[in-house]
Amino acid sequence: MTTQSLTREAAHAAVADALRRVVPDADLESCPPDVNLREEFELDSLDWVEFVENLAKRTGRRIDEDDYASLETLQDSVDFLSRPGR
Amino acid sequence: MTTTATSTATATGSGTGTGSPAATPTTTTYREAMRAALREALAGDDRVFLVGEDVGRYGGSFGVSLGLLEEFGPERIRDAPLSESAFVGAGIGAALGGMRPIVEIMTVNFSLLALDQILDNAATLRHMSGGQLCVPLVIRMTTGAGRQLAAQHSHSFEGWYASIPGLRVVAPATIDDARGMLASALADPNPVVIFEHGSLYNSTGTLTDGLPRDIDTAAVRRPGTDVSVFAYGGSLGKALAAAEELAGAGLDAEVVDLRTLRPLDDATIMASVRRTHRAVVIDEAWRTGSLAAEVSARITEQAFYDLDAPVERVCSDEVPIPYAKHLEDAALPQVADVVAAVRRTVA
Amino acid sequence: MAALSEFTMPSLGADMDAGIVLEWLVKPGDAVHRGDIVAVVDTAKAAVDVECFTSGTVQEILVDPGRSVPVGTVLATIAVPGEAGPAAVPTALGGTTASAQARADGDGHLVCSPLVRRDAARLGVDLVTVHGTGVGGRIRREDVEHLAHPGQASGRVPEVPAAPAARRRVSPYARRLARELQVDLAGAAASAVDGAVHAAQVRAAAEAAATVTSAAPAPAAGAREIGAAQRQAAMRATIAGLMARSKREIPHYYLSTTVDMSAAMSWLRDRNRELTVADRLVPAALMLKATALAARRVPQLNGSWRDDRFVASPAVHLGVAISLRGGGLVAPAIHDADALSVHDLMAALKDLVARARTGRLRGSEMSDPTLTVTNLGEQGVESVFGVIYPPQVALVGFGKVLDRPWAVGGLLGVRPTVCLTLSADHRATDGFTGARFLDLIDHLMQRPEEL
Amino acid sequence: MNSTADTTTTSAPAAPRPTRRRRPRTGGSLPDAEGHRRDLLRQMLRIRRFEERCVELYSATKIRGFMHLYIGEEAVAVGVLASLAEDDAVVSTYREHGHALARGISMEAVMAEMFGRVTGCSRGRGGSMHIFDAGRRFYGGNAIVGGGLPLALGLALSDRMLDRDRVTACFFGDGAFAEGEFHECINLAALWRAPLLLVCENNRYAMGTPLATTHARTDLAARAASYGVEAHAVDGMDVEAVEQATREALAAIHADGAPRFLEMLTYRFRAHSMYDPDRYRDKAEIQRWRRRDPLSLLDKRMRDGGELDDAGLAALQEAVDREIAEAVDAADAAPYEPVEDLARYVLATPDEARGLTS
Repeated sequence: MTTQSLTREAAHAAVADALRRVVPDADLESCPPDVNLREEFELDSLDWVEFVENLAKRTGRRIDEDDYASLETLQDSVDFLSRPGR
Repeated sequence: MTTTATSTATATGSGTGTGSPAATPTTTTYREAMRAALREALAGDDRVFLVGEDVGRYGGSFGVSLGLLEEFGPERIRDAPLSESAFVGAGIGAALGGMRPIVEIMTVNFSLLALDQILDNAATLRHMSGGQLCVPLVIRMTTGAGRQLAAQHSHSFEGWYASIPGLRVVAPATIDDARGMLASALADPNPVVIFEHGSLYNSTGTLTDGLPRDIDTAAVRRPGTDVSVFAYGGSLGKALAAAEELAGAGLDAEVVDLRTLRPLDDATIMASVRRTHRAVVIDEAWRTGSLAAEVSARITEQAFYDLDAPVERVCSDEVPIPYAKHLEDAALPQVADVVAAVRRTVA
Repeated sequence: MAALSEFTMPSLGADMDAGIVLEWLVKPGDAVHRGDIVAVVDTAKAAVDVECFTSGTVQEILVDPGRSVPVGTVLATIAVPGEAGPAAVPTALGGTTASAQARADGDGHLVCSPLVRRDAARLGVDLVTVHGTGVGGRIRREDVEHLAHPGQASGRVPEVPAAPAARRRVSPYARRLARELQVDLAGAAASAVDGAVHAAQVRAAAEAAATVTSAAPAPAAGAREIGAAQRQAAMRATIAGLMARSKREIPHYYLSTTVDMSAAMSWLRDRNRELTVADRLVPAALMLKATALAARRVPQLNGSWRDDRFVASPAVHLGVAISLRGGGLVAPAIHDADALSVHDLMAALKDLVARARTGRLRGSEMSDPTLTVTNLGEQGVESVFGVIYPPQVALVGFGKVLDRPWAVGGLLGVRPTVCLTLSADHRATDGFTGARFLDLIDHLMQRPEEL
Repeated sequence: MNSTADTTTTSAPAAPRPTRRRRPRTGGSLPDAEGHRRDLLRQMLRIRRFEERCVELYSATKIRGFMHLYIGEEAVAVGVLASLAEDDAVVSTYREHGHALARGISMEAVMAEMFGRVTGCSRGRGGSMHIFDAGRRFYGGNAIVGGGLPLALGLALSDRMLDRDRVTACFFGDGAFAEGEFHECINLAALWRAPLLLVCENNRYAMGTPLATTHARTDLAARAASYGVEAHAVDGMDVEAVEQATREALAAIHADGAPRFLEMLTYRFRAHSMYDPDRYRDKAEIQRWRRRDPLSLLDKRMRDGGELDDAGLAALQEAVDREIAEAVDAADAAPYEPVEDLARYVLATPDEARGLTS
């Protein structure tokens, strides 16, 4: 099942929205692309699962636990979402 | 009247309590205020007579009826032999017969010998006879401790009497009440027990107007906002002293004089608790089964949601009251105990 | 025509309900006269000669000696010549015979007190239908109530409410004030003097909250920060009070162990593969379930210290330490955590955290955790020795799941592990119990599929 | 105890007294002997049959609580009450049915009271031991032994102080004679010259304890006299002897206002109360006293004088039985006091008090 890949802008917006649902006052504009999202926004495992859930719902992409490694930073997440998925 | 007493009351020299009420405020003692009340009652109604041990020739064991024998004669100021049950019962019978007797029991301690007459006859006859009989009688008793009289002469049984349906019980603590309550008690068609704390007789104070005072309500003697301190009779002075000391520490205590012990004036009590949200009750009786226990229970029942701390009770230690001064003082509720109790409630 | 008069067990005193015929002094066929002694009855206090009130001939003896019968029971019948003699017990008094039947078709005059009549009217009970269990068929209050509420215990014994879990002590006025000022009691600190919440503390919490609500409708960012700071201060004051009291009153002892998480983590991975994202499980769910089951089996750690003694809790309400955005901590309870499946526990956890962070926790969740778990591993800390929340007697801590060198069967390998710690109140338990508890959790974590 | 029934008079020297203002005595003079005897018999018969009926009603649980019977002592109640004036006062004990009926309180009022009904003379609140009738100045039964004595003293004292020419009669038993209250009251009555008639019904038993084991000196009249009160012992089984002694005592009281004491030597044929198995008396003693049954004594005296025959007696009994039957039916049909009135009369309201006559 291939999903049509996202443009980089759409991917970035999706990540921002998913993150803001978990951390309402998250300031993404000034967030460097290569910083660890979990540490930057103090996301514990429950927050992380909710973030992933939001991303999956927003993009329709299936994200497994093995994919978590490729969502560590903003940069990684956008790359992951804009690559054609399985 | 076989031996006609001089019907016109001649003002005797002692004290300023004349038959007619003093128009302007004067200073007098609790004893003289009570004597003036007795004189006014005797002069005003031929059915009134005083009976009790040493009320005539001796002038009253606490000097309250001094001079009344000379003024009203032996028929109406009647010395009784040491037969409490008989002369108290006779007072009840005479009330049934249309008199308005005032029976003086020397102290509450000896009243136990007449308790059957007071409980099973005076308090019960009206109800048990289906409303046919009426006992318009006044019984006066001295009460309380603090004068090193040891256990058998230092009891405080106001709470016992205040639990008997069919009686009214009052405790005059001020000069005005000592002067004004007797008239209301005599006017009441029911048996009224008046408790006079032994330590009050020598106290002096202002007699405002000498007019009758009601026997139905409690009175706020010192308004306040932080805590309600309830007291009666001999304990009122300690409550007021404690309030002064607390004022120095920035605590504003309201002092309420219960005045009537049966029926209790719940309205005034609860209104005070609703204002201050804290309550301390002082009672010289033993804590268990005391009047303070009844007041505390009623506050918990009627003003529970206004309580910011448990109701405190300051009572006598549960020991026979000892003779030695330092022991008696330790046993009885003191001003310091009241202050400590108040502090606990506002902690 | 001879009429039959009943000779009944007489009432021989104020407190006599029943009697035993010791001896009959007459037999059927004997002539008896009014006032004759016809029997001797034992009233549990004394043997009493009993007279009969009618003249006639003894017809039949109905009760043999030795049997205890209630007052009013018909003992014998006496044939009375001619019309019922004036002295015969008029049927109007039939009400006194015990047989309800006689009472029903007598003059319909029911024997019961006005108080019972009033109860019956109030409860809508028709007295005729009531069987009187009192003396002589008299209807007692219990009889009416029993009819009005069948099944309920006849005595009005109020159901004893289940023992409330450990409650924070709040004065009645403080509770009322909290309702009036819409203050969440959880946010109110306890008085440092007696550990209870008084009006003063509620007012402080109200002021803290009030400064927030009274802010301008479109609060400038700064204003909102100040409001938050205000609420923060009140929160901090509450935590400070609680922690200070805990350290002051509770003699803590601390234990720790390292738990091999490999079985648990691989089980989680397999399960999550089949689950949708929304239902996905996190290690915390397993940790909580293991702790809850262990608490059930080691009850000494599950309850509260009250009035100088340990009060075990019948239920396991697991408190979960949740850090709030921008500082502050609450530890609301998941009720009956031991009874929830791992999945339900996961859902409960997510819901609780979400509501904690939006301030919509229920009073009960706040007031009755029986054992609290803190999971600071989330923040990358290896191990945590926490401070117990009074009046609880223990706190379980889970650190970060970390790969560590691990010896298995003499060979060195790398295993995911977690540092499991216990802070416990030495007044309630000793190290021995604490160690057994941690060992049990470790054991449970090795079989995740059974959690 | 010397059980001779002669009257031993040991009177105290009466202190000289100023004459008292007295209104002429009305009533109290002996009606024609024959009609009067018939009335005495009728009164005693009413008490006897009323109480026999009470035994049945108590056994049938229509009457509850405590009930103390007067059977055997009827002559005392009838003899004394026949002598009292309407405005004299009566204070009784818990063994009071005879006094109440002889005083004129209706059978229905007394029966309804024992049935606990509102038409009872105390609205069902007193029962057998607490019968009251303010109109007839019947100040109740008192269940505390000796409890009525101080009351009676007070009533007499009020008459003395308000100079009303009337007497208070106080009934009590040999049991009460041993109470401290008796000593206190008889002393005060003498000291304060209260117009009080002390009627001691000495039925030889204080509940289950015979006289000789409760009193060091069993001559109660002699002991009463030691208080300076004129005292006589009287044959309590002879109603005319009782009436004679009572009239003399009342005349003396009206004359000098001082109290008098009468010891009525009498006997109760039934147990102390319904619950008493009566084990403490031997049957022979009861039989001996039954031979001097007050009803049969008067019955015999009237027949000897040709004043009574079987028909006359039967007519009396039939009328009394009808009066009793009507009283029982009325009481059994009477309503109860509404529970809502429970707290009424605990205290008197001022306007209730105004309506009361002293």
